[in-house]
Amino acid sequence: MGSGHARALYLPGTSAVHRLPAHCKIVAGLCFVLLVVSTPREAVWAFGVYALLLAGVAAVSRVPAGLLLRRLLIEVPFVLFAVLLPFVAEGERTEVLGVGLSVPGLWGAWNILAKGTLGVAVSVLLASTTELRSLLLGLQRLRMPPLLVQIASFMIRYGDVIVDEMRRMRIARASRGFTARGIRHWGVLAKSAGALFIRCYERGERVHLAMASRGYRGTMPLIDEVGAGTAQWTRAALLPTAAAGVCLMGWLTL
Amino acid sequence: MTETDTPALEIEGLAYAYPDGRQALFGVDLTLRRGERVALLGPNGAGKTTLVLHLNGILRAGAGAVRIGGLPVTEEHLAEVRRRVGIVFQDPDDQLFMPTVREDVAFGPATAGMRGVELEARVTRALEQVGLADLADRPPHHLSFGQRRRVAVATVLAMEPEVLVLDEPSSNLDPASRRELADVLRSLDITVLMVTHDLPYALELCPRSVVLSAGVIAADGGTQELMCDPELMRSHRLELPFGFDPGSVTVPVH
Amino acid sequence: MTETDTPALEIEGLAYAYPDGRQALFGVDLTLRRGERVALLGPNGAGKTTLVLHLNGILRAGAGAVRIGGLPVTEEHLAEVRRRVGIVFQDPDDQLFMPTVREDVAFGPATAGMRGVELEARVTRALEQVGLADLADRPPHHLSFGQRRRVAVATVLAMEPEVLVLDEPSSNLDPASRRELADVLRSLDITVLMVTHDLPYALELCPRSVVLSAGVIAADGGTQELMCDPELMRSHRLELPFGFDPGSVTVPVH
Amino acid sequence: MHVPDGFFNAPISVATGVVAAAAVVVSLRGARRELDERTAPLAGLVAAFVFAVQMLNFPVAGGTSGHLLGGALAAILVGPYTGVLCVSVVLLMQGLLFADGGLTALGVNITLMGVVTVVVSYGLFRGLLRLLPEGRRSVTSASFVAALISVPVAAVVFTGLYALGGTTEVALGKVFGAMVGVHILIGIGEAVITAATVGAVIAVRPDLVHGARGMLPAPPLTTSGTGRTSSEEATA
Ligand SMILES: Nc1ncnc2c1ncn2[C@@H]1O[C@H](COP(=O)(O)OP(=O)(O)OP(=O)(O)O)[C@@H](O)[C@H]1O
Ligand SMILES: Nc1ncnc2c1ncn2[C@@H]1O[C@H](COP(=O)(O)OP(=O)(O)OP(=O)(O)O)[C@@H](O)[C@H]1O
Ligand SMILES: [Mg+2]
Ligand SMILES: [Mg+2]
Repeated sequence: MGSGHARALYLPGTSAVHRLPAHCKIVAGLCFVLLVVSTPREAVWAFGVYALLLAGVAAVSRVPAGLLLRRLLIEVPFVLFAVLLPFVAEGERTEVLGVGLSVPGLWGAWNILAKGTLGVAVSVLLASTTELRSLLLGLQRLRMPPLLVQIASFMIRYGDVIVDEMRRMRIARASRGFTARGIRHWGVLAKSAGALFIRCYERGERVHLAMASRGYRGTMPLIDEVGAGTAQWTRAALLPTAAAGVCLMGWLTL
Repeated sequence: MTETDTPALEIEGLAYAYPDGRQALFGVDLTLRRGERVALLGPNGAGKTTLVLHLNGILRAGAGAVRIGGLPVTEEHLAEVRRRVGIVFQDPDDQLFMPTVREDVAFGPATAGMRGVELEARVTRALEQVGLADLADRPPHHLSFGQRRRVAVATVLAMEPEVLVLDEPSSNLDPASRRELADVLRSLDITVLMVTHDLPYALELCPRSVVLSAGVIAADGGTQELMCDPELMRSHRLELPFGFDPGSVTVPVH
Repeated sequence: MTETDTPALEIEGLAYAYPDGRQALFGVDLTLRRGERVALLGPNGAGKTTLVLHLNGILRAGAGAVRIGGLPVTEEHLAEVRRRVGIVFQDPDDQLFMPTVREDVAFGPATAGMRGVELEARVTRALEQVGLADLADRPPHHLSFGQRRRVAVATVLAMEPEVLVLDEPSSNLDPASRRELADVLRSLDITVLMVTHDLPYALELCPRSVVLSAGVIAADGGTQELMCDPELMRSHRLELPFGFDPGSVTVPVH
Repeated sequence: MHVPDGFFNAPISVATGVVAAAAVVVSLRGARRELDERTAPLAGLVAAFVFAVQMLNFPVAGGTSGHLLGGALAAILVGPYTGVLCVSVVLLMQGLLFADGGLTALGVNITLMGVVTVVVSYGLFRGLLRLLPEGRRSVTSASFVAALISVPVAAVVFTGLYALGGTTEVALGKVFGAMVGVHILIGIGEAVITAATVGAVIAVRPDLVHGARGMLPAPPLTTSGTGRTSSEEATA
């Protein structure tokens, strides 16, 4: 089951970043984002340096720049919000090209844009260099409660099931001469959508019971132990350490 | 060439590779005359299902061509091809998607524009042919496997196709249903291509057989003739079942 | 009662209704001695699959009880019961869930704590038994139906259960694989319950047969004996296939 | 409604983080009573469904994005505790992988979309069921209303948090108007989807709707030969 739509996020590779254990990457990413968020927004240069650091990681992991930028587009709704801020926010106003703008609004927009974008870039890098399954194992290793790991892994599996069942239903409809054209056919789609939820659930349930039949009690067996040594933790710490330096400078130069 | 001379089904040099790069068909040629009943035999993984999925354009030929009654299976003719060709999939779950059995069987004819009593009669007839009239109001995904397979057959019978393609229709059927299906198929005056691993069933139903092995046609001839060639049969994993001697039986007259 | 006297499998007064209210089992009694091979026959919708799903507690008895080697199938014994009983489901898609065939076959033993070379050997052996060693690194959902069924069998063989329950294992298998599976089952010295619609296969493999019809046991006895009772067979939709005479064959010695 | 990194100030992020963590801990304990072997995968399916539903983003007046929240559906199908866990997992995975909602804003996001919607909708749902006559129709209507109300309530709480610790100074009236107005519209969509899904499930698998458990009687069993029902059997 599961041709893996979610797996499409992952770019197979063998770079140093790919080879780092997932839990090291999660911790490093989280620290990095925390540091970015706690940097004062007036230290504009610091965000440039953060961006350069991430660009470095992208280069090492051989994630193509075009792809990175395209996936950053998920941020568009926030960008819209940020762009509006200078118009609607209160406070001292300034003129740019003859348009009255709010100064705190401009700073607010910059704050959200810069920090939000860096946060998104970290997620995109993490998702492109880490397989979903190892990510889950990483969370398990970081002591995320087993029940949450279990729900997350079922969620990912069901994502595949839903896509797969939708594909089967589409082929079945097409084979009997049906093509969805316009509103007239929405009734049919709605009807089969009702069946879809049950169908997905029951298929997933049967698979789950098959797993239970083979001894599954809520945690996946760790067939390949992927413990992290000091060397790997050191390598993972490079990014947050550099960021910590930048953050400190940001506060000092304020 | 007159209408009756056009073969019901023509496959020429058909080759296909799955998206993951695995090639399943390596140049298949096959022609079925109108009204013929042909068995498609071959080991697991030979490419039988892959071949079947080309017959109504679910998979598109990588090389070569398929024609149904002279009409090439291409995008522009897809609607007409799917009206002419009915496929019973190997997995009934691929076929059933409506909330009740009745709606599922009615789906094909209804899409073709049939309504009212005529539709009602068509559905009832198809369900009676597979002996499931009393299950009409149940949800198909709450039936036993064999019942689901029979519903799948009914959904295709209800469309009254010109070419009927069945991918292992007899698997998971109880012996009486298997015989009843054979009776139904014999009573229809249409072209039938039937994939099966059940050699006695093939012998009983299909005067002609084709052996597909490793993506190419390995043999094509009279069914009894092929089955009496132990060398050929063995080399394509087609051993005769326990207690069955193809030479000794008298095949029903067609 | 000594260890060897305890029946491998005991079912007493088992009744079950599905959540939507449809009752499928109406009081089933059945006892299997250790090392017996028994065929479970019956028409489509008789309740065979429903019965099978009770044997390792996937469905919980509405009334009555199931015991495996004396151990009642209840919540508290579930883990042990599932170690003892291996079920091959009727639909292989319900059984396979890991990204590669190898991982899927390894899942059961790995959950039981097996690791390293021992695990490796177990997996290789199971895959060789079903003749699929060369598909070990393929994703199971990209295999043909018959190949998936064989992987499903391997996943259960790898667990080396004490009681092996197979729900139509031979359907969709090519004839040679069918025979190879029979050889494997014969070579195992364990208790086997096999649901099948393939009567010659049942006769070849199982000295004893049980007929389940409309949710109750309708007959229980020697396989050849039952099959030579045309009245009984016909009344439960168990017709013998074309060209097969159960009286004339000599059943292999067990 | 997903909040990105840097949207709220540090005190609010930390405070909501504490609230979210506490909610998850409490839910982990409560979920043990709601979940068994058969419903564990349902939690996963609900999470996947909520995930899909939240991916449908509408551009919204005032510039931010709005989408269905899914908290009501989760609470009704798998119970409130598991519901909180489902939505939290969705938000965590979206933050980690799909960059939807900042990692440091996880606390805010879980509080708004997990805790508030689940608590409000489940409370309403159970309350309504007590008032309405027994039956499937009541379950569907109760889930419609519960979903409808839960979404604007979350928007109100968002506005409250914004008043306490937004990093930009936009007039509260504007934020309130935009957020609540839009989320009343979204609430209607949410109500339709929730009621349709709960209705479809309860029609064929009534055992799967947690919120309606015990409302529909278990089917009686007959056994052959004796013709006794299972309850008689049990007492015999
Ligand atoms: N979705 C897929 N992606 C990649 N390879 C596939 C896919 N489906 C099938 N294959 C491969 O293509 C080959 C032919 O498969 P196909 O399903 O056509 O076999 P088949 O003859 O129908 O076998 P069976 O008798 O087991 O049903 C096999 O080697 C199989 O592993
Ligand atoms: N999930 C379900 N919900 C409700 N009823 C069901 C469900 N599954 C099966 N049934 C019904 O229970 C009865 C027994 O089904 P079961 O699957 O056990 O039959 P079976 O003997 O295995 O048949 P087959 O030979 O076709 O596999 C049938 O009448 C079927 O319609
Ligand atoms: Mg096939
Ligand atoms: Mg069955």
